[in-house]
Amino acid sequence: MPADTANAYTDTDAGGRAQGRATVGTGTTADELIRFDRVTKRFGSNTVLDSLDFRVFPKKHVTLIGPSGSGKTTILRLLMTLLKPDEGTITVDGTPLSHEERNGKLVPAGEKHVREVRKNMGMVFQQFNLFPHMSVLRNITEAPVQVLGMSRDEAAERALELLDMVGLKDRSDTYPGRLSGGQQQRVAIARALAMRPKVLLLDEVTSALDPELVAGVLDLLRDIARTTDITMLCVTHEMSFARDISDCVMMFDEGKVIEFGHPEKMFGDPEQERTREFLSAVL
Amino acid sequence: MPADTANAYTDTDAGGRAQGRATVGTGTTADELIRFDRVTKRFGSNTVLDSLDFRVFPKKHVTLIGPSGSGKTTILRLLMTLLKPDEGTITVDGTPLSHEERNGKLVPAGEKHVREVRKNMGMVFQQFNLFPHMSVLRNITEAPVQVLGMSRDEAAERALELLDMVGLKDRSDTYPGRLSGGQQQRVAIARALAMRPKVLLLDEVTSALDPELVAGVLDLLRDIARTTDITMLCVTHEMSFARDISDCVMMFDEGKVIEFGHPEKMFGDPEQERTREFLSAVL
Amino acid sequence: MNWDWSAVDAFLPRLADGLLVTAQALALSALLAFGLGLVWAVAQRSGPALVRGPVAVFTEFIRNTPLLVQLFFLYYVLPEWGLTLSAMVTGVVGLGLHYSTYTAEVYRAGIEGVPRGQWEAATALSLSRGRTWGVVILPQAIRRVAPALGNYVIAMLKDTPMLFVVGVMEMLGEARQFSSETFLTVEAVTVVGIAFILLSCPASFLMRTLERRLAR
Amino acid sequence: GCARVATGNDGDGGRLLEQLRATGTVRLGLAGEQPYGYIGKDGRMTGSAPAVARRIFKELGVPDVQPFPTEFGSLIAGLNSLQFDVVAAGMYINPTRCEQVVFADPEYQMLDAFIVARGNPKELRTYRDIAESGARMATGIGYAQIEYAREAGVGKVTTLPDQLAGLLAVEQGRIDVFVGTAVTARNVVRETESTRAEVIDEVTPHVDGKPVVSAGGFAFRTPETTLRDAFNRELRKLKKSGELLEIMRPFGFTADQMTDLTAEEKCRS
Amino acid sequence: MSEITPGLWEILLDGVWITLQLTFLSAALAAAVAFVTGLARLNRLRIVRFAAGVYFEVFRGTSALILMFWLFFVLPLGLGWQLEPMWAAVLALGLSYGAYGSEVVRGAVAAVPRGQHEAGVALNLPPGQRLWRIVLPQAWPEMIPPFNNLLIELLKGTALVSVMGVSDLAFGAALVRNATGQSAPVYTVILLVYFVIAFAMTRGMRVLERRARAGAGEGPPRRAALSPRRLFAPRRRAAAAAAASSGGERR
Ligand SMILES: Nc1ncnc2c1ncn2[C@@H]1O[C@H](COP(=O)(O)OP(=O)(O)OP(=O)(O)O)[C@@H](O)[C@H]1O
Ligand SMILES: Nc1ncnc2c1ncn2[C@@H]1O[C@H](COP(=O)(O)OP(=O)(O)OP(=O)(O)O)[C@@H](O)[C@H]1O
Ligand SMILES: [Mg+2]
Ligand SMILES: [Mg+2]
Repeated sequence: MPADTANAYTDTDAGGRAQGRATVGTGTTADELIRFDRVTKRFGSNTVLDSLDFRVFPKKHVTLIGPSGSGKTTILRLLMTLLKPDEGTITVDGTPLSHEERNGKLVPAGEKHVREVRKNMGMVFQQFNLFPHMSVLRNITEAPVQVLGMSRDEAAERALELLDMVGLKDRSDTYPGRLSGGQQQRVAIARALAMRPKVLLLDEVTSALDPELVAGVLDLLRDIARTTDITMLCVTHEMSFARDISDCVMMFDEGKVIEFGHPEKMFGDPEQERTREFLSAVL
Repeated sequence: MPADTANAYTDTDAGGRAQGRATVGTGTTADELIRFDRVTKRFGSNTVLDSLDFRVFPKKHVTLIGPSGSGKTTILRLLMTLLKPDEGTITVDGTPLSHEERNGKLVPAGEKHVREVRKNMGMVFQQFNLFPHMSVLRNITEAPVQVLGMSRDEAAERALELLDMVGLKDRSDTYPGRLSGGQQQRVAIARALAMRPKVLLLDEVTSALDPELVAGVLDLLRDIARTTDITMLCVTHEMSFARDISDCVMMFDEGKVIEFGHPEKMFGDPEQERTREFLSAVL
Repeated sequence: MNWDWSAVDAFLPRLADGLLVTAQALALSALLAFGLGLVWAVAQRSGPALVRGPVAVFTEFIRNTPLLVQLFFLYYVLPEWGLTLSAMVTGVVGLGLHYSTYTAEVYRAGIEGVPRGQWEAATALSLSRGRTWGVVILPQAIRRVAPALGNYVIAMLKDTPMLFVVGVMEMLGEARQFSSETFLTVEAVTVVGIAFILLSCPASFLMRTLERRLAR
Repeated sequence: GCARVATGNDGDGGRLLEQLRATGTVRLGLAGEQPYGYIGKDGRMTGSAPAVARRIFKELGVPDVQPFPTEFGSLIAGLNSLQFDVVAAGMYINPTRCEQVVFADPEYQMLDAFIVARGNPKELRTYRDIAESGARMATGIGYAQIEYAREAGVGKVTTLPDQLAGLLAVEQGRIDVFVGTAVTARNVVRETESTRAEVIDEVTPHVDGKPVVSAGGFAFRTPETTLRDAFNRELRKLKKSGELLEIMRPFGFTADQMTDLTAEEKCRS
Repeated sequence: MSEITPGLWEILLDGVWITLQLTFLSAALAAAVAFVTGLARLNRLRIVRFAAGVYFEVFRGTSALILMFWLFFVLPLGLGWQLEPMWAAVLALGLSYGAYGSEVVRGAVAAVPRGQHEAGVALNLPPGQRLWRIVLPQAWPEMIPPFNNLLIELLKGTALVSVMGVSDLAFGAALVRNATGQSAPVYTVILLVYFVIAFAMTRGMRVLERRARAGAGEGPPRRAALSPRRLFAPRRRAAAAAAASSGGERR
């Protein structure tokens, strides 16, 4: 199934062989929330992303899968401006990440521009990356106060709501070092949500956890996916979770999207041999 | 079967429940090569060996088995005088390890006495512990030259014989860092044999090796067991190897010998529930 | 600033004399520091308890008091107690002793870095204590700490100017003498300063390269 | 205050005297050398030069004197780098030094002396003796005696921080002779009650074959001639009235050592 | 010690005071230099890194005593203005120990896990805030033990100013020695005084470190046993290991 017919495939999803551009959701170009245009990223001589194209419309939940080293993390890090693309353009909510218009000319983005577009994104890391020297509450309130200019009280109030949501209201004065991995990850999710991002980037958020702690975190994310409007880009090896929450699964290999589609289709009857191989190995 | 009838059990082996003293081989007290008399060893409040009694006669091959932490390594380390017992006496070839007679009185052993009795023992470690800054040849010749007073030439000649035996004659000038784990362990065995010990202590000598390297080392040890007169005390999890070479298998648990006997009997039809459990877990 | 190149010309031969003295003092005191440091380290690791305590206190004391005052002490006080050392010997002993307390720590770190298994293997081979130290442990320990020791040699180089206070005519001493005779302080002190940078920068660069090499 | 701007050489004789009068304090550079300027057993500054300076600066309207003890060899550098205002260390006046600083007229004249081991085993009585016997000689850093020794052909001169170090070095056999000014050498041997060293008095140095009588005085930075001239005027008054000797006598000076030489003469010779 | 009269004791006491002032002031300057240079050496811009690197190499390469000589005798002659000796000494000590300190700052900051920087970016904190609120609070406890070693080196370094005629403790000793004609009492006394000051500073830094670690969300460090070798500088082992492995020279 050629990609240019993808939009017609289902109501919410595009799918199929990704020779052209992978598109998740429907709408006009103006509605696109995330857009990768011929993005290439190299580390030295290693081309990790090779002229990658894809789009995501708002409120969609996308899962990225693919073998180790295929560039999934790199995509999230590019979106979070932790990396810069070597070629191509990334656009979030209509604004290019790495360029800005000044006096009618496109110039490399300054710190201010980058911070402005970064406001759209929140990220949760595999290793939690909570700030060990701040209490749980402070971890969550610090950025809203410093970046969004909220008052401490307001930020704390909202943080407590979020902590309530992640089931850790009573641990707000604890330091992260005292929490289990699962609890830390839930705090990290709350911390990312406190900034009210449009897109939540999740990079293997359960793979550093002991098996018995994984379920709690995944349940929380399912809840968030169900009850909020937030767009999610999610790298995970938890296929049942991916099936539950995703509108679309994208399979990466060798720097390209080699296939994408609705999870039922992708997990049930993938078209590509490579996808089938990969799934049979991880399922 | 009470232990006091153990000597009659088979020609070469004692066996059975070890309420009394485990004895490997037959002979008079004067012939005993290794003798533990009510040996107790504690680490802090943790009693690792609890009034342990056993004897081994010359040329026997004994395998020690038991769950992790049961004190197997501790026994070898006590024999090698790397540790001192808290109570009881260990005697090797008629000489107590930790005491010596001076002017008709028993006094704590001095460095000289300890070094003298240590000459009876050779030890091979799990982690090889070759000297990384000496060539393979020098690793083997150092102790014979320094301790036995051999000439360098004589020691080298003998070392080359041993290296031939372990199949590494052509690597004598190499440094240990360049050898595979299996080769290193074979050198370590040659190094121990170069001191012509009466007893060879082997502590899980293959468990640090990649699986494909294990066989080479075990074959070498089988050869040594078959072709030399050396007494062996061997901690291993390689049950088929233990079955091949052992005259006796001793099962340890909670600081005691709970059962011992010929490998056929021990592996085929152990008497103790604990032994059966342990063996079913490892076999 | 009135810079006088002829003063530099006049000073250079004296600088060469001073450099020779600096080199001698450095070489001898480095040897002393390496040797004594080893003694402290070994004494603290395996000496009798009666030795360990005093050695610990002594090295802490030396390490925590100024080299300059120690030099004065050696030079002026020891003779009152009947031990007279020449200026050069005072300098070498002072510098060497002071830095031996640093090299002792380096050796200690190196010795502690030798895996326990090496001690055990040496024991299992019946090697004597002296042999175990000399043939098994120290060669491995010293290999790992060589760059750190090298760095201390550079630190010692930079402390050699202090020796002039007891009359050792090293480079700064020559500069002082020269400027008190000719009053050409600017040139002499500047030349010595540059000489030190020229000596120690490449040396520490070398050490860092060596370190990186060994770390690999 | 942290940084001060130098008065600089504005060619008009300097304004240091005005400044000193304004602050009321003058800082004296001392070398810690008896009897010229040193810290006494009671911990206070004393010595002939501070005593004279105190007297004269009072006349000049500067009531306070502050000691700045340093090494002899650092005195001129310290003066020129503005660490203190006057060298009050009985510094010998000679042509080389006159190029660096301006001297007041000498307040004393003096010959040199040797500190040698008791009994003078090497029989050292002149600079030439030192040169010929090859004896190990030491003196202070920057002392004029270095030049005198060179003139006499002494090859190697060790330098030590002060005369006490010199005395000890002689007693301990590190050197054979320590050379200093006559009063210095005499005082240090007497004060320490040394039993192992003695003083050879009244050694006459030679320059260009001619005997030299050394004379020492106060030194000022080159531009400060106004201050120097004012100082000289007061000094001359003290000399005339004989008060100078009275001030200096407690420190071991005698009438022989009073002088009418001028700085100009000593700068020329 | 009867030779040391009250007047002479006063000289020594004044000397102690000067030594303490010198140590404190130059430590403050050194700390400022260390942070500025250390952070500059991690700056995004190559030119900033290079400049800071050159500063570090040059001051690490010079001998502190020669630097002092230069600041005392050469700088004034060349520039025509003069620092008070005390301030020249503080400048010399602060600049050179600051260079050593920059290595400590650089190392500790570089050792803060990358993930912490990245979390800061992901939360959109501006660079200054990332440094100030995220990175430095975590790096700070790691800096204290090596800073303690440097502080002791600095204390010892202050004795050099006596050669320049600043009347610190070591200079006081020379005066007392000259006045009494005896060396043993006064040098023994001042060696002990230096030792006591060093000891007190080490203890103080230990308290500081414990506080810093508690503030950084860690538990208090294990209490060191009271053996003579631990009594003094319990964390020295780590420092020596660092010296053995990193570019650490003595200071
Ligand atoms: N900072 C970097 N420098 C050099 N190479 C890098 C860097 N980061 C990533 N890479 C390389 O880029 C490739 C893609 O990395 P990426 O982390 O995006 O893979 P991934 O799909 O997330 O894999 P995994 O499932 O193992 O996390 C890998 O080959 C990796 O080695
Ligand atoms: N140096 C030591 N200090 C404290 N406890 C020790 C020490 N060495 C061993 N032990 C303890 O003694 C017990 C017995 O240890 P040992 O090494 O003899 O067991 P093992 O039977 O060899 O076990 P494994 O099969 O795991 O090697 C263990 O509980 C161990 O924790
Ligand atoms: Mg990844
Ligand atoms: Mg074991």
